[in-house]
Amino acid sequence: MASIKEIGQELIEEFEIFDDQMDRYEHLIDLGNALPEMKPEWKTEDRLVKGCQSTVWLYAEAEDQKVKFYADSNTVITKGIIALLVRALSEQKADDIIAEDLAFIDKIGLRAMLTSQRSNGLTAMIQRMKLYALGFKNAAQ
Amino acid sequence: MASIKEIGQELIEEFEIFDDQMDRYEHLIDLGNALPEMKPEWKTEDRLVKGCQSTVWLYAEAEDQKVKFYADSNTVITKGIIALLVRALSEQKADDIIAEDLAFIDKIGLRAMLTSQRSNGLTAMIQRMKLYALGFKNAAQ
Amino acid sequence: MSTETKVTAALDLAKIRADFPILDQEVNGRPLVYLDNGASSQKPSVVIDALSRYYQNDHSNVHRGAHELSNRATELFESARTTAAKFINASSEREINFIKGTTEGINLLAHSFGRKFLLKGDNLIISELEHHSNIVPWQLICAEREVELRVVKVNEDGEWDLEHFYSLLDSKTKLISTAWVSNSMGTINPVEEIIEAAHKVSAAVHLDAAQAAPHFIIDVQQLDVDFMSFSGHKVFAPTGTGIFYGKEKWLLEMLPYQAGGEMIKEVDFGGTTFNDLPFKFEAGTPNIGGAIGIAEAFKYLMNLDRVALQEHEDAVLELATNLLLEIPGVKLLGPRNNRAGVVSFNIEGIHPSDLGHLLDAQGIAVRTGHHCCQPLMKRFNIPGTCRASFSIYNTKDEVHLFIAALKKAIIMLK
Amino acid sequence: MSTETKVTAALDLAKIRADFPILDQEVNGRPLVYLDNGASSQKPSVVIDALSRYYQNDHSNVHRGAHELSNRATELFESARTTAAKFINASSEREINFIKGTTEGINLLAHSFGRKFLLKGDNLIISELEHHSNIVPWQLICAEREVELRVVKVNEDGEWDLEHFYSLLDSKTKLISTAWVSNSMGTINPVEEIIEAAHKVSAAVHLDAAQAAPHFIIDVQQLDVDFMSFSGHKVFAPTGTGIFYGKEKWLLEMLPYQAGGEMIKEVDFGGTTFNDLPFKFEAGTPNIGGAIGIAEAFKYLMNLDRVALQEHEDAVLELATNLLLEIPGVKLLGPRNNRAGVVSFNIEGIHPSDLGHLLDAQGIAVRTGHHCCQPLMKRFNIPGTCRASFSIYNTKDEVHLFIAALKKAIIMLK
Ligand SMILES: Cc1ncc(COP(=O)(O)O)c(C=O)c1O
Ligand SMILES: Cc1ncc(COP(=O)(O)O)c(C=O)c1O
Repeated sequence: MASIKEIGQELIEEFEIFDDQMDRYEHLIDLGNALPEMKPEWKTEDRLVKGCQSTVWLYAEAEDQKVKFYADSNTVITKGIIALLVRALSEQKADDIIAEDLAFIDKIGLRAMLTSQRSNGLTAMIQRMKLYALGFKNAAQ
Repeated sequence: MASIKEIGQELIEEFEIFDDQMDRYEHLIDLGNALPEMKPEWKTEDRLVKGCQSTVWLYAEAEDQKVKFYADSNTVITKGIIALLVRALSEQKADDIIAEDLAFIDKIGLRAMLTSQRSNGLTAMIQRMKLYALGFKNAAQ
Repeated sequence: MSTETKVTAALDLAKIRADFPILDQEVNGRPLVYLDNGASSQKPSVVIDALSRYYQNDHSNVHRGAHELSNRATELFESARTTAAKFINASSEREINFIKGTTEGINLLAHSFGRKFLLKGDNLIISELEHHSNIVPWQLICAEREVELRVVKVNEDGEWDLEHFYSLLDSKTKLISTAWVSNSMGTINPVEEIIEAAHKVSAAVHLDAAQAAPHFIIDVQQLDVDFMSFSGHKVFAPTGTGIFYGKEKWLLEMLPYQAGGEMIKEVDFGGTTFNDLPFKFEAGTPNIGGAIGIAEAFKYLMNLDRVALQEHEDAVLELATNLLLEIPGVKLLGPRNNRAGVVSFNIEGIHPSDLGHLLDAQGIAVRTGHHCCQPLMKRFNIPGTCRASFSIYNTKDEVHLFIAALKKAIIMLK
Repeated sequence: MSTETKVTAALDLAKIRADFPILDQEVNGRPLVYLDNGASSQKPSVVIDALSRYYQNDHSNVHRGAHELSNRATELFESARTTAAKFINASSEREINFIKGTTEGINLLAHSFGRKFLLKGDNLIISELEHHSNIVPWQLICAEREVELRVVKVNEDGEWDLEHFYSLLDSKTKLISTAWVSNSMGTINPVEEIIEAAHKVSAAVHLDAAQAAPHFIIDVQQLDVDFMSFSGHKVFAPTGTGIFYGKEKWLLEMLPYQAGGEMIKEVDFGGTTFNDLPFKFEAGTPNIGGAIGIAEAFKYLMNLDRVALQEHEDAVLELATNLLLEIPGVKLLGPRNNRAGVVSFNIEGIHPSDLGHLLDAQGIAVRTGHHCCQPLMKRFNIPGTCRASFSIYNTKDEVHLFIAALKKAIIMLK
């Protein structure tokens, strides 16, 4: 399994191919569509990350010392963003998730979308994912 | 007796001689000093025109169908200004005083001082002088 | 708006666009199409330059100063007030107060009118379509004064339900506060009728003109409106500016709002007396630069052919509406006609926020969300809309770009 | 202020002066000497240009927007908040609120703290030397909440009578609000001592830093002050701007002030919930341009050698004071030492307003009058003073010009 940083670099390169912002979005949407389905019964109130307009459900399970994330959103673009995060962080070790600064996100060239999410979504999603990791880590100790 | 307009023109010319603002002020102060003394007993509350910082007393008497003004101020500059007004309006006919637009004031080249007075003094003084004139006119009818 | 045949006057749109330097840029590799004017308009060079000129040459604190710069600043500031009075045809400068925006105007009114005139058992009327800024201040003052807040329903088309309004209006109604134009739908409210009805029961009317001022020629005397607020930043002026208008008879009676320098005549620890109009409602050093900027924006507008401008804006809006309605699954919020500046819509099965992102990717700036009108969104049971809002500088070409981009976005999202 | 030996650092005063375009002009045929900085300071080109640049390139409404311009504006606005936090060393951006000026900050505090924490029987302390803006809001809220307003006397030198202060302070004292630096005299109040004493009885302290912010390096954490307000226009920033600081623990508890867009989380006719810090106290579209401008002013200052700057300012003030004291009949208001930025005086037998006019005639801008401190003027039984107030760009040469002009004025007026 590649490290978070490696996946981040992969993502940067994937998005770099595109000259046009619309193509980047297209790719982001594809990532979202490829997200494994989240079972409806997992979409409970306590797994909800509330942004300004979009809603994200985020759930995690511990598997072989690794954290496996499941996510969904009511909007296509946000689903793409959470898919980015899941791709980088899912099936990684809790410690690595906690320590990760996710610097690659800023280099993906979706600046407008990401900035507007920053205050009301992205940060909350990342925080939630780190909290899951922390929870598993503490439970394991 | 010269008309108000003529006196106004005279004043403009008098002040035009000076290149320097300080000399204009000097002349203004001289005008103030030349103002006939206002008897202390005339300085009553109801004859007070209150500006922002300076205080003006203004009194008028009717003499031979003309209005004669007496004035004083607690500040030297404002005394000069009221002296300007007295010189132009005193011993004029009530009707002429009421009708006068005092356009000459703006041409005297004491812009800074006069603008700062406009809202809190000059306008009130002129109004008071016109009110005196109106009072005498009505009394005479 | 006019029912006569429209003669399209020769508006020099290219010149108008050139007056707004920000418009000439690319966003995401495409020419910027700015359709978020309902949120904030752009500024012409004359306004930007007036700010620079003021700070480079004439700045000082106003009033009470006895030096040249202070006199210049005071003259500029007070002549800005005169310009503002002219812009809305107020009968006197004393009826004009500089505020930081519509929100402050409404808070001022809620406080200064509310704490003077609202008594237990009275009622106050707003409507379902109001912006939060025209809701929450009233909720708070009504709670404080034990006054009933009555809310006029809007019909399916997002228009005032006038029958409901008349059923709410009574002799205990003290004030009606409503948007002239709805910011989320563009609906033009029947303000003349509202004002007339209000005055019959001696109620006062406040118009939230935030969305009206950028589009209409305003005449407060003809409207006979009691109060009006609007933001400068939506009428081509700098941020942090706005106009609060009140009839002198009301302003004289109302309590002061903020307290401090400028609005005071005499202060003593035994008691304080307040200054005359217009200073009574302007505590502290005013936003002098801002007032100069807003006056410059008013002058800019007044120098244009405003009738032609309005016809142009209406034509652009009409085109956008027509082209939108051709798109399958589109649902307009608000009435088909009788709107100003705004078209608000949803596409079936697509979240408005997704549309916003993909329009931005193509250089088109619109706003998506609840537009600070959550009660209205609840009324229509939607999370929000996608809102395109137009200004004097938008063109029919831009409408076509917007529609083409929208279609592309829809394909990607379906 | 410092008691160590002063090493005059190499300040490039000519460069600093060149940064302020307004200074390079003649008034009444003489070079402008601007000594009215206590009323409002001038703006460096970087600030003026930041405004233009913003409106020419990046303007849009902030927050909630999903398009490029809105994101840029939001980034600029929120990073302005970060800069402001740095300028006063606040522990978090959430403690920073943009306001339109000191007066608004004090009104906000009076409302939001007052209506939450002031209870009948409590008391609140201010002093005789306050600016009207730090008197009247307290008079109003104290009347409303049935709270006693206690006023610390100043001694003959215009300094807090600390004995009197301690006699007023008790366990029922909820808040002390005072100027850090007096605007009419320049007195630097013993704010560290006041804060320490206040905290011993669990009272909070608000500093009116309007006159302090242009001169001092501010560290709210080291001061341990609870609240602070100051105006942008006095710290080289545009008009209509300012900073209100509050410790987070207080801000979380306080009531909101103005209501409307931005400060709201959810609105329903059943009830409304308010937004988190820092938005809770920022209703309506903020003064985005203004915030960018004030941040630019802070950056300008932080890029200078501020210790050297303060020494320079102190030296200029000291020179002016010394030369003034040589003039027969001069009477200083305030202490001989321990002042910042301001020297306030009268000349026996001459009305200050006359001095102001004759100084202006010679290009020297000072302010005369009561400086919005009528209670203090009553305390000293004077109608007002002539106040020269200095800033970073004033020079010793200007002091000499001022003194020479003053002497000429006195001759003419005697
Ligand atoms: C000490 C002090 N407090 C308050 C104020 C009021 O500031 P503003 O008028 O900018 O609100 C001033 C400004 O004159 C001041 O000097
Ligand atoms: C109808 C309406 N009312 C009030 C406001 C609030 O204006 P501001 O945020 O400028 O105070 C707006 C702006 O969004 C508006 O559109």
